[in-house]
Amino acid sequence: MPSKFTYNEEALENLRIEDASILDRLIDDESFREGNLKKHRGKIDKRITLQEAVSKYVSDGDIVADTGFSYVRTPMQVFFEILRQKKKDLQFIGSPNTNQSYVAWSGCSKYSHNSYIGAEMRGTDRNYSRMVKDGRVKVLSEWSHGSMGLGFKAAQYGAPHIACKQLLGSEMLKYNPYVKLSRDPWSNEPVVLVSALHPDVVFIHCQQADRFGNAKISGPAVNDIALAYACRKVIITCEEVVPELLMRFDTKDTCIPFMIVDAVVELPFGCLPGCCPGNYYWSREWWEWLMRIGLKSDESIGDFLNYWVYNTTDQFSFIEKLIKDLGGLEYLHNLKRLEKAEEYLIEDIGVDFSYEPVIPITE
Amino acid sequence: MPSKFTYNEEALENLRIEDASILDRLIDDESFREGNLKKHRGKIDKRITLQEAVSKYVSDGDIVADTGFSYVRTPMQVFFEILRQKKKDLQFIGSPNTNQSYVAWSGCSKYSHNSYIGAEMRGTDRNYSRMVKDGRVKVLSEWSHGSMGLGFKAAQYGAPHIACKQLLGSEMLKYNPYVKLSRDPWSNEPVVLVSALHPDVVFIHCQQADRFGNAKISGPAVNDIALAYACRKVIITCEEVVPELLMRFDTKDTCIPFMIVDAVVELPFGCLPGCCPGNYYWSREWWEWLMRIGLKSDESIGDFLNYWVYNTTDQFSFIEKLIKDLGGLEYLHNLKRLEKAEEYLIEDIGVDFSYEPVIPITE
Amino acid sequence: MSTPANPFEQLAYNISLQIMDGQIVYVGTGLPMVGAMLAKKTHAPNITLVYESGGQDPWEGPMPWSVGGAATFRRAPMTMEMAHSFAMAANGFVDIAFQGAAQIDMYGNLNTHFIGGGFWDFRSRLTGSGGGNDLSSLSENVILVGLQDPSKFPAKLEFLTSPGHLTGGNSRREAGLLGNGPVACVTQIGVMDFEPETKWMRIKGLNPGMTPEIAQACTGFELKVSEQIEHIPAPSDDILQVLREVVDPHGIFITFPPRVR
Amino acid sequence: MSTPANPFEQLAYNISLQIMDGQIVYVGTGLPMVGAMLAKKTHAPNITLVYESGGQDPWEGPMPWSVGGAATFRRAPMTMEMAHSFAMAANGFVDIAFQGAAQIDMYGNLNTHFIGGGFWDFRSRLTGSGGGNDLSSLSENVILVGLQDPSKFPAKLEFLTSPGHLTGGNSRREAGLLGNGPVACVTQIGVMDFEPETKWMRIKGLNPGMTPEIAQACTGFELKVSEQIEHIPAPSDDILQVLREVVDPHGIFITFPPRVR
Repeated sequence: MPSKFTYNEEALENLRIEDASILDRLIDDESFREGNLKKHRGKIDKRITLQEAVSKYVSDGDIVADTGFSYVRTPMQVFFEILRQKKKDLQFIGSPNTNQSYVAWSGCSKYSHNSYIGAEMRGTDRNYSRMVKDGRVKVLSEWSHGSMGLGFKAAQYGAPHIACKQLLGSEMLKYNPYVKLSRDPWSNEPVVLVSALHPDVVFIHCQQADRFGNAKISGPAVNDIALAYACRKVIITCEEVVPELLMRFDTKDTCIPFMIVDAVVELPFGCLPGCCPGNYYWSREWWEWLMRIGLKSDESIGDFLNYWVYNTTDQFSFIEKLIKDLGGLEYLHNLKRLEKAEEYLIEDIGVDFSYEPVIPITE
Repeated sequence: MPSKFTYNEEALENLRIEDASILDRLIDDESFREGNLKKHRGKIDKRITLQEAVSKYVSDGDIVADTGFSYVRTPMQVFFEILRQKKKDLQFIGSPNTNQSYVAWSGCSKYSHNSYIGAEMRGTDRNYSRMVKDGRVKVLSEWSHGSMGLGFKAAQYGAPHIACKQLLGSEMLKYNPYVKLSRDPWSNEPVVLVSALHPDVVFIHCQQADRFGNAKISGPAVNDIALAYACRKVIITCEEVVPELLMRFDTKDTCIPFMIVDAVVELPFGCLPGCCPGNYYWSREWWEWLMRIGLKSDESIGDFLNYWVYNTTDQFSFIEKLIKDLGGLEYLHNLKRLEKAEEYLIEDIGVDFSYEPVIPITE
Repeated sequence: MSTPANPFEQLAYNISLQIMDGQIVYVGTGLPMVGAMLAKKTHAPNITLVYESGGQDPWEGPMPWSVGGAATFRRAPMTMEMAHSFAMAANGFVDIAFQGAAQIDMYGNLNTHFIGGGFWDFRSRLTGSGGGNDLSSLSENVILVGLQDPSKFPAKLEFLTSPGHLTGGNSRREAGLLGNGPVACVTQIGVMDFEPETKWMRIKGLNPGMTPEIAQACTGFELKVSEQIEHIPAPSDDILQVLREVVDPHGIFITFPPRVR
Repeated sequence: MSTPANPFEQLAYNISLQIMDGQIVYVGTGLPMVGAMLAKKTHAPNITLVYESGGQDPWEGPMPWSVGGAATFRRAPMTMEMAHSFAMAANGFVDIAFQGAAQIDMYGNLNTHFIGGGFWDFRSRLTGSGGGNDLSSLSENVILVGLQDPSKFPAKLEFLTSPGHLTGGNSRREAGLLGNGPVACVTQIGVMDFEPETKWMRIKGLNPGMTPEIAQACTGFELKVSEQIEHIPAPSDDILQVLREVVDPHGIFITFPPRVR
């Protein structure tokens, strides 16, 4: 299929992209605008279930944006549902893009717009490394957080592209068809142009939303405000759905307006096993299991996902498994206490943050 | 003086700009960054008086940004003080740029980066029209609101320039050295590049700020968040200075961080005779006097400014004059009631918004 | 029975008829505001109003006197920064935007910069673009609004501030502009649209008492004429009542001749 | 008397010494966080900490375990979106940023993409840039942090993720990058800086017990040597106490050998 746009030939060659049309949709401003014009603009009740949302809005081949920050306000239960519904050929993009690793292993995602995969000091993602090496994940573009963030921002601001001073001198320039070395027309200084980016679908977890889609994000928004405006299909998942009147009488943290939102999913605990600011801490034990055992081999990640994803049906059945061996409801309650204490929403003196690994060090 | 940058020759010719170096500072990213590096980063008490702020931070020849929206959260008392201190050769920029008119008449401002001058349905600004025609104000660039706003946004995002789809096909392209017709490198579609813009000095009126400069804007921010990051010298004027701890325990509407702020001026009623969301309504009578009598002729604007600006010393002496003939303290209190009722912060049933002109129609 | 509609009231009514329910409507100051509020109070209750200063979707209350005033953000769930507010038009979230101008030409191009001369020598310098160019360039549909007379509808603009169909035909699209450009021009005479091929202005419907000859006499260029000219009705008593008692009870915008504001 | 500093503690201490009071400090995960917290608790109480996820200027509390975690935005007056947070570096509001990498070359260029082969055939794919390239490109001063060994300090990077001084001399400036680039490299051996002209890495100071020969043996390229090598002291008991009891009381980052986290 001929591609609609002109890409840097060197990047296409380095990335071994033969059919460049696979790149088009991410930067197609025109079809993005057309899609937006077709969105329902009225105040309608947009609530559906997570199962319905994933089924209806995630199509095979879609470019899916990772949101939050690795495991901070990231709707991990959405990714689990994508796995359960066995979506195919998804492209993943995000800064960070941490959750693509297990989604890719499951066979749902094959392409990566890569900025950062990993869980900070929790070590390299051996699963992702294996999958890229085996060709099970194909990298379509290499990014820095800031340049990708500007691509989303350009989209939010209706700007076809934006100039920046990052990526200069980096080899990523040769591995990214969406950026281009250029010069500022006034200063003649080198700049890198970044195209506006339009992922197909994004799930953004918010603490509160109303049934029309007006939504509040507390804590760092990271790229999520930009993504809400940049993406073609926007689904808000939220801890709670509040009355529209609340949104009108308490405007704190409201940053997403209803007209850009396609669906609202009430999804309490939707970020577990990650954390949700104001609500609950991450499950450190789960991440330890993932990084130390799960990612080790193809077999271990399979077992891990079977246990935690394919043999659960929703966030509640996941939580029941999680707390069974970790202390029951008190564990769940403690997640709330830890998060609130660290944010200083509750008294933190006397709250114990210590954590002991549950898996003995054997390596 | 040779200019540092390359400008569109046609625009320079059309605008009759012989010495293009006068254009440089607005887009000089490098000196902007250098200035920022020299700003004090510590938490220091930045409070000074309005007189001190204007004296210290507004230098002759500076590019001054108009803020708020014409007369909504616009620190008009700051402009009055600029008049009293007889600053010279200021360039004015803003979307809108309404307040340049009387500032220019006073002899303080000679150059205009023009997007909109006027007070909406209150009619054409005859004073500004006269001054441009007489050459007392020289237009250096012609803008639309949105394209200028993107210039400020590009600056906020550290982007040397940004592409947009406005200005295409408009004659403004030939009257603006800071924009440039180009093509998107991916789609080959026509775009207009807008340079990042860095005015020299901006006064932003906030409802609350702490003594370090963390500040809250409620109601529409218009361009003021972008301007706070885009401008070289940033002075926050505010209705009240609140404890730092309040900023930490109530983050609603906080959008300006202390490190970018040079000074904080506690300036209650700083927007009068304009309005301040959450605080007070505009004085419709004053604006009627300005538009119907003040702007008529050079003589009348002189009389008007003598009365309202040169013969007042600060916002309080201005208010005393204003309320003397309009109903005293009850008038002032009613401005508060009208604003809060229109925002529905207080019960609006029973609040009378009607207004009768104070000047008989004789034209 | 109510007093018949004055020209401003007819204009407000015609404006309101341009708006369909469910649309996102970008409103400027003056009569477009009145028309949009009238639409919301009559046939289009589910429209969302957005303003250039960033106010959007306000809770019902007094009519905005200014596009930055409190009624534009009254208990709104959120407001937008200005650059972002226009970006919503670029991204396809403004269905219909209203625009006035000192001069409108046959292709719906607008001048709001100056009249009576050139850039250096004019009779009157006007406001400049404001958000006008942005709306013209980016919105899906633009509705022009004005009082029609030959000087305000000239064959040649003194300055092209905001693009309509530029030089007609496909020129708007070729220039890289977004949206459909001007789709209608609403005046005290009636409603004009633009020929699909040439994009030249033509009479589509006439207000009560108006004729093609009057329309042409009020225009500085040749008006094309639709095959079937609609006869626009006067607003009904019910609608006039809403307009006069609910939308603009103090007659700020609909008093004729205009009062000082 | 306290137990002597382990290598991680010495490293954290050396990092802390890079920070001057009043600076805006961009912190990533791990030891730089520990060093910055130590600086704040000792000689640099008035620094402002900023994080890539947008947290900034948090109220004191537990040490952040993640650059997105609650301690980075705990009772902060405001947070920033990610694109905006990096823009603060571009605009001159990040005085000092810390960076680690899998590979660091003599010009302070960094590789965080892969090791042991090429883009298609490697031993291990790493995280990618994350915010690393942004900080390297935009911050005023960059401090490199790592455990020095020849494979991590090779003569040639397998991939250039984040720019240091590129090919030395004036090449960084000519490429259009901002700021001074890397000004120091802090390791378990000591502190290196870069020759003013060539921008080649050189030994500036050595930790207790270290020699230029050890430094060279731990490096895959020739290290230049300053005329006057400083002897970096071990952290005092007071500082070790702050480090162990206040900054990282659970030894999350300063336990040696490292514990699982």
